[in-house]
Amino acid sequence: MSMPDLTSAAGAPVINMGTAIRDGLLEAARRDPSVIFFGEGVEDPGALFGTLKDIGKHIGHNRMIEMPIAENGLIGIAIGAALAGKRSVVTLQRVEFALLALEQILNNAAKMHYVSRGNHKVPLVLRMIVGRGWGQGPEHSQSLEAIFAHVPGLKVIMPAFAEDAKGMVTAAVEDDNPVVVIEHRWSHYTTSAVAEGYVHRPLDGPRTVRKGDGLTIVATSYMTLEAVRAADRLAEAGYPVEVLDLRVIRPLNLDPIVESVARTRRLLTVDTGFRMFGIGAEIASEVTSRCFDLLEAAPVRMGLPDHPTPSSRGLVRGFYPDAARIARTAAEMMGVDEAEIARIEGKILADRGDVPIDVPDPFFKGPF
Amino acid sequence: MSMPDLTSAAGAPVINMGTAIRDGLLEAARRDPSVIFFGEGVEDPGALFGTLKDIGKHIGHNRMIEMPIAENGLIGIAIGAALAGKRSVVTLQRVEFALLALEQILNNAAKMHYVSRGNHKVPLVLRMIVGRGWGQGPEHSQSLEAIFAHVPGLKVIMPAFAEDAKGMVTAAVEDDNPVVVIEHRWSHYTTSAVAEGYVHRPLDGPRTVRKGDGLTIVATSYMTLEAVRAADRLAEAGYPVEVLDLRVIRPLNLDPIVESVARTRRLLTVDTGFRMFGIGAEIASEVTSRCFDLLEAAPVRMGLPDHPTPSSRGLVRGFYPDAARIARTAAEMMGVDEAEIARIEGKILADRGDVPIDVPDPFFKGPF
Amino acid sequence: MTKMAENDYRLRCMRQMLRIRLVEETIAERYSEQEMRCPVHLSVGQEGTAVGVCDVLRSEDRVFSSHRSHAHYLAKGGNLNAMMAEIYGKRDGCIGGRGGSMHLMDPDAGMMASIPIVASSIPLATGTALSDKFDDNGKVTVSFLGDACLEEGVFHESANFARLRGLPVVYVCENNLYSVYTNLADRQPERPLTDVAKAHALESRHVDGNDLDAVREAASWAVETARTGTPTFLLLDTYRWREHCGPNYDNHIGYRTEEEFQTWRVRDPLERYRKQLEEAGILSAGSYAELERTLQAEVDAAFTFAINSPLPEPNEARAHVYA
Amino acid sequence: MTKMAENDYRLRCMRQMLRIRLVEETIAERYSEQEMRCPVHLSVGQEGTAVGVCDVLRSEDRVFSSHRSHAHYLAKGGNLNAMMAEIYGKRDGCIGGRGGSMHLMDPDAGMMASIPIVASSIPLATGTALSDKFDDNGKVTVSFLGDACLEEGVFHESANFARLRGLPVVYVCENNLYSVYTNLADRQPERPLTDVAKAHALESRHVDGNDLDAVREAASWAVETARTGTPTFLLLDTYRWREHCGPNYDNHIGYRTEEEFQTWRVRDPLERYRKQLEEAGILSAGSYAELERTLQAEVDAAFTFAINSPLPEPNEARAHVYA
Ligand SMILES: Cc1ncc(C[n+]2csc(CCOP(=O)(O)OP(=O)(O)O)c2C)c(N)n1
Ligand SMILES: Cc1ncc(C[n+]2csc(CCOP(=O)(O)OP(=O)(O)O)c2C)c(N)n1
Ligand SMILES: [Mg+2]
Ligand SMILES: [Mg+2]
Repeated sequence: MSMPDLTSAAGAPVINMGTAIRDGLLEAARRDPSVIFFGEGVEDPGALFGTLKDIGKHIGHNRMIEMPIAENGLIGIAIGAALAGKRSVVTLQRVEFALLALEQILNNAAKMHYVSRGNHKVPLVLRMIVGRGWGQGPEHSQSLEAIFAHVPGLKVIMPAFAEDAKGMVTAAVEDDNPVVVIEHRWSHYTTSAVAEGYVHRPLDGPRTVRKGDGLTIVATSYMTLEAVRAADRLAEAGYPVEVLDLRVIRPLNLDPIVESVARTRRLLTVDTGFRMFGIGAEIASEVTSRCFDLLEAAPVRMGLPDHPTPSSRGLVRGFYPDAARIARTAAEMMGVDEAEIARIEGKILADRGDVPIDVPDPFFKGPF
Repeated sequence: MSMPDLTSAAGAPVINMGTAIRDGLLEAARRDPSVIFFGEGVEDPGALFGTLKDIGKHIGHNRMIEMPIAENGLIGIAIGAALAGKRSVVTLQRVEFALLALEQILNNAAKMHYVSRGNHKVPLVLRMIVGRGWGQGPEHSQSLEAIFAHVPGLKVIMPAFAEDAKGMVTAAVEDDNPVVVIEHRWSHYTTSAVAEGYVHRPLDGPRTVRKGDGLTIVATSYMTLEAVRAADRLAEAGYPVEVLDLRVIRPLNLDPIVESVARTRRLLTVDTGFRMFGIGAEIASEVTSRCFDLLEAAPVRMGLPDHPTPSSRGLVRGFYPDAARIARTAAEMMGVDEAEIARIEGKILADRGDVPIDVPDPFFKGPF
Repeated sequence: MTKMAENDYRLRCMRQMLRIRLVEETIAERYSEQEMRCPVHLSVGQEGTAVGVCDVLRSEDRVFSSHRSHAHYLAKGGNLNAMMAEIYGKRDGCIGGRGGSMHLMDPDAGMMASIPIVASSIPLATGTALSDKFDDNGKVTVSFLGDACLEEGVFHESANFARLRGLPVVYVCENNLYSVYTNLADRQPERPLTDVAKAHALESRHVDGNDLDAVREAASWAVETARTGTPTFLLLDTYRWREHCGPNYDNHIGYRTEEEFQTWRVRDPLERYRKQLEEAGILSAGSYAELERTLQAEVDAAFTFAINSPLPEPNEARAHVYA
Repeated sequence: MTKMAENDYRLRCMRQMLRIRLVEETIAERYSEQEMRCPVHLSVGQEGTAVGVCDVLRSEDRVFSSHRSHAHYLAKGGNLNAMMAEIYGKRDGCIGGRGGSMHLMDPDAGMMASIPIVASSIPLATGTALSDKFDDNGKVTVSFLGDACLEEGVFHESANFARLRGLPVVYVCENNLYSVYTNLADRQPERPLTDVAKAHALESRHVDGNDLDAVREAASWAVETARTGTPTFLLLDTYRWREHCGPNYDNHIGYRTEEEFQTWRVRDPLERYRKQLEEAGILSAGSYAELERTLQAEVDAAFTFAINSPLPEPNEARAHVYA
């Protein structure tokens, strides 16, 4: 699958999203000496899945702050440093570790600018990674953007593509607000041509990654890739759909979605998080309120079912929405007949081949 | 305002919701010696806004466990005690204090039964109180049910009326699952006739508290009272609307709401929490998907605006949805003309009189 | 230090304690007018700790406080008019009425923030110290914390990191024996509270928090040690006279005894220090009375300022959600 | 204790260490087959702590563990077949494949739970101890924790409460010097780790965790002291031989040295104990080899059991969300 409308960097080196994020962080840190990095193993051989690799070598090891295993305290400390003028960038290996620090994040980080009537600023980047596959299980796989998105004062972003991710983390570092960056581990592997040097992508809202009039799919993070795969097979079969990569969950910019739905008259959302009380609900209900008379059918939301993530590959069959299911759902919404749907679905399943369910499909590596 | 369809206890003593909760907890603890209580100041002169008053005298002070100020640890300890067969009841003065313990709550409490394939049970009640008024400000007023509602394995309830609250906390204590009870401080003051002795109200879903065909209002907690006030004035003016008290946020039982909306064809939700990514979004979007062809208009959601709660009474004007705004919104949805709306609104404002904005309206004391 | 300079700090500290006392007694007196419509946590009886510590700080040093922030705010040089207007919920409040008594701040005076979630400001203080160490700007941050904060894990997480990195931060524990209505003995096992500091290799001093000179001397050590990159811990024994939250005395409601209060009453840091200065011939009864009059006039003016300040408009509430 | 009984525990512990070693070495050997599809954290080199502590526990006593749970699970008497099936993600796993290696539990054997969030099981262990104290049932709970757990606030919160209430809980800190790739010295200031226990008035013992007898004796003190309502803390020095997560050696990747590993390699708790028992004449080379054969056969059978167990069906995943 190709994604020409996404890359501003044809000819640029093809790298994966993890590396692109690392390059973006490095670039931002080079330009601004107040940027400092926190992480558990911030300069260890793993370097947070490689996303902080060698940054200390370039900007000075003193700016790489090894975190003791104390997420609440250290995130509070990162906030304090931000109050005093640093740009703190904290990386957590898993979203779940942030649960220990929600008091600091939801009260101090989110509200300090507001409470201080603008006196204080909290330029904080809080990166956290969603685990998936290889038996991660219930406490290493949650994608809890709905929690962060609920709280005014935070920004919440979820990049899906390499170059965009590079530009978005740069924008996050430069932002004077606390920005929660939720990165899906499987997105780290996706590749694209990524412009070298400084790249800035404003945290301004969704981006259209596939055009089509049959239906609007709003997807987040890794699910954007599954949606694109579904869209390509649907288009091939004569049912082009629009895919919007949501990118920024908060502040939520619905305008491009409303514009698209006004044309397609149908909305499908696909999240990486739990479906119930998830972010799709906000999008679906707000789009409904803005496009009620234009909608042909109720918006449909896809997300994780209402139970924790089990570890065994036997148990996760069907747990995650995938391209096949997205295509089927979209096709059903468009009134495509069952035989045709089965054909499209079959093609997608054949594309996937016998890649085991608990590892990323090489197909998704791109380049996009 | 009266609420005959709610009370099963005509003639019973009229008490307030805080006392009713206390009575329900005491009753449950008397019947089951494994019930133990945790709280900061669990037996102090305040006794958690009186909601634990004298319980220790009746069941033994040893069952009243004073919590050091260490919410994460102590809630984890309460979960551990539950694993070993206790029914732990934890009370926090404010919802915000639970933010320190979300790792324990969202991982250990919510998932232990699931992860253990049913081997372990976590009979835990986690009461937390929403502050409002008298300048509580940004960190003593949040109503974060959307966070808890997002996580499978938890139950989340929000009682609004005294007798119902008594029965619901009893059911919560008897439940083998972790139940988060979010109590609005202003609801503590509302009164009704409450049956003495053992009262059990199943945690099964919403209850209709006003009947009407013009529109369905789904309200939670204290907002149910504001909605009822609005409904009564609307009914008086010839526009009867239905009001459902949601009661149980998770597991969410939408059937009675869908049934009502199928008749009224219009839905308005009113929450105590932030509107964005709030629980109203789940209700609105799911009802839309189940009643799309029946709806006359898009559902409307009311909730808190997208900023933290300021302290000053000057700044909170208009911050909280109230009966006047609910009535106006409902009337607009029903196509009532502006003059009529202004008349209804005027009556409600006159009812309120000059009660300051930052204290509960005595009107809401009931009895209901 | 010359005799002259010493006299200087003594009078300055006495004046500061008296000023804080008068502010808070006036709040207590007028609270029932129901115009200060937010929870207030008074420090009456505890002024020695705030004043003794803040007096050794430079103006650019930083302080973080908690729900009980009036004394810290004033001792660090926070603007009195802005404080009173904040408590009255007015537009001229230090943060325009957004936070009330529990969120007082005056960053220009180094009073960085007050955070009403117990112990929540401790990592923030540790974080500004980290930043200041990066900037090598010589600033020290003081983190005021109550005895209950030692129970919160985040204190330990912060202290461990501060010591590990050698941060210029002083943790000042004001042990007033209570968290709301609960005695220390019902919340923590018996052992010297300074053992908690030792767990994180923090050096500490433990002194009578109602003895201004003792506090100031210990603080001087703590702050100057911290300034060289060795964080320190001060344990200061003191006592809150009035109820946890609100203007009243509450010795009759059962959680503590009148006797206990009286023991501490006679150890009033202000009265003790006044006597001490009188005995040392530094202060006369007349000059004290004169000082009291002057300060009370200032306090009354601040109340008037606050009362005359307008309520903020609701539309102001929407500003500053994002920077 | 009679000579006989002592012999008894020695052979029992030797056997248990060997069994755990063989299980984990077999996991390491077969992990590359990619059929155990979940993260595994091996305890190879650390068996002395699990075995020495669990050997003094009664069957009804309770244990909580972390991500590195295999040794604790087996030492506490957890079912081996169910463990291997769990790691293989199979239906006969101890929790039917829901958790994998990081969530092992066997409540019937007192192995209450393993929790992969660092330090998250510590309050749970403190909570079962609270319940058991209520029930006055004589049970003790052991909370196994890594050195990194001392950095997490929740350890402190739990320890404070345990001492305050006199709970029958033993905190066993297995100090293997690392959290993932980060050395203790980069995470905590220098001071005796037992000072952390002292902060909460916990009595402690500090012994060589690779010396089975020393561990067992200290554990015996700790457990029996806890049984009488005085919680205790054990600090056990040990070392993880293989990588933090996964089957390989990793001394070449830069975070630790081959030399450091070799120092600890020669202090292998298993080999040391085997020699000791041989020297004491309790064990012969022949009987050891025989034991090894028997245990390996048991281990191989467990792998076969796991491999033959079916994968769970996806619809099973929907059960047990609510009780
Ligand atoms: C995390 C949290 N838990 C509980 C509270 C409720 N609370 C407010 S003040 C206070 C007492 C704290 O005691 P201490 O730290 O000793 O300060 P003091 O009030 O004695 O000055 C408590 C428990 C809170 N604000 N935050
Ligand atoms: C709260 C939290 N933070 C970080 C992690 C990532 N993590 C997994 S294991 C581990 C190392 C913990 O070290 P220690 O407690 O010493 O145990 P060891 O691995 O050495 O046995 C870390 C940091 C986690 N699981 N949970
Ligand atoms: Mg105190
Ligand atoms: Mg370790």
